[in-house]
Amino acid sequence: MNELADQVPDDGERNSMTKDSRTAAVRARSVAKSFGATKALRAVDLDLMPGEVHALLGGNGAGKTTLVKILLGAMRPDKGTIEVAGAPADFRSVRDAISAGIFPIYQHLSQFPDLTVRENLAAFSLGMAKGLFAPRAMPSDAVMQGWLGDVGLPVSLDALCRELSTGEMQLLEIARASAQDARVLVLDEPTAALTHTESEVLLATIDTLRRKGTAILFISHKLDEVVAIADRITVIRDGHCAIAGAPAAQLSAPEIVLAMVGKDVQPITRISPHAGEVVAQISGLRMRPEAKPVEFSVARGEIVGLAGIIGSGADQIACAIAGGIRPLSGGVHIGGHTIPAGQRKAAVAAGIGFVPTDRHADGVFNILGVVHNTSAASLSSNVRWGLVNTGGEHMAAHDILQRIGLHPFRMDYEAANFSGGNQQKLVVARNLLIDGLNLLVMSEPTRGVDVAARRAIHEIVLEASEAGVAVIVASSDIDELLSICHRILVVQNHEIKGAFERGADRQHVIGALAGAAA
Amino acid sequence: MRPGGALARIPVSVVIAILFFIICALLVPRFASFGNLENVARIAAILAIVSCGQAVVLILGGIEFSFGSSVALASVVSVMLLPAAGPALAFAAGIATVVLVGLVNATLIAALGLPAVVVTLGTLMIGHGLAASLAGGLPLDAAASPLFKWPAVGEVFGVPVAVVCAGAALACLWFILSRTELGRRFYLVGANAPAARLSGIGVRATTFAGYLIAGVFCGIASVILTSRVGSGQPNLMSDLPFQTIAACAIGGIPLTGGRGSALHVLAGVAVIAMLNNAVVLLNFPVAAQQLLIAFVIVASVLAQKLASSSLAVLLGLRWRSEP
Amino acid sequence: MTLKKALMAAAVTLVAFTPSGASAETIGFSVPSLANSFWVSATYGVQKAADAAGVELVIVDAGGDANTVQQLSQIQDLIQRGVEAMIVGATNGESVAPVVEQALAAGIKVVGLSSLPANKDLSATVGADHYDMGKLQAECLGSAIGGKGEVAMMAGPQGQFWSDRRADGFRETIAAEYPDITIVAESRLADNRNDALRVAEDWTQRFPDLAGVYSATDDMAAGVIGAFDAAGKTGVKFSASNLSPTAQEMIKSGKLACTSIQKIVAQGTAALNAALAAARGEKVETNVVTPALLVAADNVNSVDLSDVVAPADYRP
Amino acid sequence: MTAIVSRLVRSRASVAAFFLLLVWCVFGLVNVRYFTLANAASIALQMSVLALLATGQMFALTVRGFDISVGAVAALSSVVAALAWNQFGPAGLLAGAAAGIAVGTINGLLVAVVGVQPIVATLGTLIGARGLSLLISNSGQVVPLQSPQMILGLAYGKWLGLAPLAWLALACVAFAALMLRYTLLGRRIVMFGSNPDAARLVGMNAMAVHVAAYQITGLFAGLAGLAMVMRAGGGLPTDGGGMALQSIASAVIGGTALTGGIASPLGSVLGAAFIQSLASGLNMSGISPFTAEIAIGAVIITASSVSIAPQLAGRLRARVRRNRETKNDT
Repeated sequence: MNELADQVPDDGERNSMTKDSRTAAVRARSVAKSFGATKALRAVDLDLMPGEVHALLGGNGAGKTTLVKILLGAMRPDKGTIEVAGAPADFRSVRDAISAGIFPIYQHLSQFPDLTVRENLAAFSLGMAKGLFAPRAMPSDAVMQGWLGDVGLPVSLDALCRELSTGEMQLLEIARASAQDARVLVLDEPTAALTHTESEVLLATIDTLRRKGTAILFISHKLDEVVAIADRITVIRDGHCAIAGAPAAQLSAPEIVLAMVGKDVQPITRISPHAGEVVAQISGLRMRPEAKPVEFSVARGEIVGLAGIIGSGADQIACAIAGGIRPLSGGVHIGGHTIPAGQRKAAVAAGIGFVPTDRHADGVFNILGVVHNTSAASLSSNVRWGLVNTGGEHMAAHDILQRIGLHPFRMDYEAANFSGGNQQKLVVARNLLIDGLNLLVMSEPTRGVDVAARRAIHEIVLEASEAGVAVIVASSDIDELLSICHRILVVQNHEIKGAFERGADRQHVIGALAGAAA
Repeated sequence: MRPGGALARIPVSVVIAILFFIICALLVPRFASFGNLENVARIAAILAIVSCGQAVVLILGGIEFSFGSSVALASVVSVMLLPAAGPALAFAAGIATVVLVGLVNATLIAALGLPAVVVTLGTLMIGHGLAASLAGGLPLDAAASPLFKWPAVGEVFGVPVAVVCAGAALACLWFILSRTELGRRFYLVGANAPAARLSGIGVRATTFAGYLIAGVFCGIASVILTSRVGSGQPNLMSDLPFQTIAACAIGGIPLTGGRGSALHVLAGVAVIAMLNNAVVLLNFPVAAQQLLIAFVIVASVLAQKLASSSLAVLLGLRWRSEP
Repeated sequence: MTLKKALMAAAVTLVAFTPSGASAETIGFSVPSLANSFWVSATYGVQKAADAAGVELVIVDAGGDANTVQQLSQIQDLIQRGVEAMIVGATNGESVAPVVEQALAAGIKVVGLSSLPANKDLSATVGADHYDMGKLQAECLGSAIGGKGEVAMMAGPQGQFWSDRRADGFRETIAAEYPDITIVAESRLADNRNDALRVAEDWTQRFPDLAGVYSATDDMAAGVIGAFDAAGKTGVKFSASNLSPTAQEMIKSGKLACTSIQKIVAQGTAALNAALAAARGEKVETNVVTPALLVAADNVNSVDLSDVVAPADYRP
Repeated sequence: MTAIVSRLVRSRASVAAFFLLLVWCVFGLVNVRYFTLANAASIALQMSVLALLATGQMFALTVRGFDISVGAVAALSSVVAALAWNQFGPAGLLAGAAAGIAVGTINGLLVAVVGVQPIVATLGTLIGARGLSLLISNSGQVVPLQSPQMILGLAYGKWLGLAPLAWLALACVAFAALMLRYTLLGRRIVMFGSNPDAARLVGMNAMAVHVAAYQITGLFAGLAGLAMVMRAGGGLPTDGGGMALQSIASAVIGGTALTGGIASPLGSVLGAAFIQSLASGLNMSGISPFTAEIAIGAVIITASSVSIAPQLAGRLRARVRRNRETKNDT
């Protein structure tokens, strides 16, 4: 998504900000917070200056979300102080933070699906108002219609929220938060669910708010987005500030990655060529009536990338190939026969693994143990006459998890005890154990995963491909696809719009994708 | 599979049950006598067998209300067929009736995907309506032949039949849940049904099997109950669903699915049976009995909540990833 | 299937097995619970008389002695149905009085049967000498346990005329004629076999040396006897009232010492005839009391059951 | 006119309205005296208890729980009201409502604060309430009201065609509907039911709202208890059995979603009217009340499949769309 960089005007005024010419809207001093044995935050300082975008970066599990929850009053720090406009503030609840003018835009959509757009827009006033009657607390329809206009969301106030698309819901939330005259706006992964045009609207909104003097805290995984918009950057690693509010202009991308990861993580550059013969043939696959059918084949050991931003349909195509959802037409021909559409059970029997997009909803068995999670897809291979061979199952899980580098390596822990990255390793390991695996389909395999885990997952994919497993990776992360794929198919509107062999020029692929997205 | 060493593997409810036993043995006169304990076991047996059925459904993330009338329906059917078919066939018909109710629930919930609360509430009412219509309101008397009476009063090596059946039911539940593939699938579907589906597990088939097995457990219990009451009763143990849910909850089985074992069921049923017996021996008036039962149900579920969180934190087992 | 066709089909099926509108005279009959052998026999008596008189009978069953609110609704439905007269067996005499008042105000004649509504201007009250039935049980049970020892009372629902009077009859006769017998427990909650079984199981534990048990009805006695059998307590004597098929079998097998009975079927027939007469404005005998008599092993085969209890296979 | 019809059809209460109409047509054909205003008035009075319980149950369902103690709480409230009436006169009725709120508060604290499962918490209060009723009515005796004429007048009098008690019950339900729509607490209860996490993030005291929902359920159980006192002229300690399940049935048939966030007061009343109309129809045709139970059981299942269907489809569409966007897990 680097093309964003050259869109935002590089006006000089942003870089000349001196460090503390004005009092910070919100200042956090040596904030610490730990959970039992884990020290989530050791000593973090953060200054949010009015009229400035302050980016907060950090790997998964670095303490980013804990800091945000403390700023929003959802959590109390063990040590350290929070000051709002110079005065010390002790937030007992989200209510205190909001009355102090700190408003959140959550990436986990905090919408009310069963209520109308009007009620969702008025949620803050309904939540915060004192007194008895609702109508007086709610802004007028005309005002709220104006809010929708500001973010270019052409929906009626009476529409039910659940009938909106994910991107529309995100814009609704942005409209709602930016309409409050907030002192501080906290954006947590806001662009994740947005199409290219919707992201543009967000960045424009942020710009207007910045001019109005709002302090903006922008949290994201996407380096290019951050570099494009941030005035100041803070990077958190292992609970303390690797970079503490340095002006964005003075930082280069590698420096930031180094701060986030602590060691120099080189992307994978060379992969071994794949054997020739075709393993799986995808034919006539259509997800939308108007889309042209998807046709491509995958050879033994070949890694094919489906490049597409959110909403392009890349992940839906991957899910349909793996039998997770039923396509309108077409299917996968593998091992001599065609898998019935939308039959995940048949797909697993034919040796098709699937790592879903949404780890929480469709991937991890939170309250079950590590072994149960890992053996879930390969139960039949551990079962004789209906009885589970728990010994064999434990050993198989132990080996694969050791190879995959589960950290901490505790076989008796429940899945909920692990970080996001390690939970994703559990899901990948489960698919590697599938009996006679010959096609592994993955959708956004390293989203929301720390850089180290991301590298480990890429290595596992390469190892599988070298062992002869064909792999299909649907992802919106171009660098990921460029580094591990033999071939990249660009997806737009549920159709394949172009193909690139390995080694293609990065800007060229992004151009095709951007072209696809325009 | 709870985190931490062996200590955390024993369910908290077993500790509660043992403590409860000790308290009763000390405070309640004649509680610890063999005769009384046998009586407690006899009463607890039926609740244990049906609770095994309820546990399977709870682990699946569902719930089963229809026990409240399927047992009564089975007793009416058995007694009506008794003169013509004789005890063995009559009891078989009783079991078949309950399994049929389980089949209806399984189809509506698994195949059509309707919410379990509404479906089992509906079959509870339909079942009671059928039982009362068939019996015409009045309990049907059964010609008490020795074979008909055997399940209630008979003994195997000195142990009441009901208690033997309860032991067999608990063992069978333990075996299904910990050894068989079907049992493993109950846990997976209960913990995260969409993830189970994407792992190639037939969620609908698993749910269907779960409600069917619950029906079989309940059917066996209905035989003992019919024999014990010696008649076809349209209102037989109508509070059975709540008793079994309370037993599983006290036993530590969360109603959200994914966890639970035969040990939990045993502990929960033991607490309720001892409680019902103790209040009688203490000669409490009915009002006080109900107040105490209410208090213990809520207190033990409370203890579960506090214990599981503090115990785990206390022992530093919970290595909590950054929330 | 369009909505209209569905409606017609449903209507046809319903008409098939329900009497048509209120052409002939209609008499309503509200009972507390058809899970009680007394009310089954009473219904048999009322139905027999209604068929004889060619009158339509609408029976509503509250489904349990505790379901007072349900009975109030049912009596109001009978008022709406426009019955000429109605027979009422009250779940609770005081609670049904207001709705019976409404029926009387609507010009409907009301006859109280056995469990009487607490209204003053009922057309007639039909019942048995329940006090006497209690007395007979006391005399039989008293002598059966040799005049001394502990006795427990399964006394039936509280607030119903028949059970209160019968319990008084038993209690007062024991106090007067058997001073050495002490009543250790009186349960007023159980009104059917299963509840009685559960309460009696408690008694087998709480009162190890209980000598005798009074049961207000034969249903309860069956539950009590079942509990004491299961607990292996032999030597305890049981007395009851009413003579349903179960009671006859228990008397013959010697489990039940004796039972004081009332001519239930006769009461049902008398109640219907009184209601019909009142509806037609004829003279009505305002207070019908059928005598109580004692049945034990010796005379169980000789007593004429035709107007005492319904035949075994009768289902209301 | 079509706007109203389409709004009704689209609204949650359409299923209950359909079955109510069906019952009235079927029994109207069978029994000439069923389809009369007088009978409608009689049914309106008889359903007042169930309508109050169903409206209360709706609040618990809206916050993703349910309350099986409402039957026993109504019985308890009727006894408390009767005792207080005999002691302090008409003001005593308030004590009945207070008893309902008290048990509702216990339920709320157990579910919202401690986190006990709704069915287990309300099972505890169900058994506790039954025990308490027996205790204060010295083991199950009906508590008659002294000089009950005035109060009985409410149940059996006539005012604009309906009994005053029926008007009172409808007024309470209307209050609930207005409260849900126009007060902050009402809106917050629906918001909490729709998305509990989001509710916390917009600044409301989510726990207090969760407790308040169960308190209102308790209040309406108390009001139902008062209705019982007015009809029976006394406190009924052992009545109310089975009413809890019927109240859940009425609310579900009325379109209130089990998964929370959707409350339909009109639907709950129509659901209660359906169940009462069915029972009365069967009573008047002399069919045994047990067939009513079979019919109600069958209708709950069909109603849930009908009223759940659009919601399920909506949720499915939203879920599929949500799958395509990113989900950060920390």
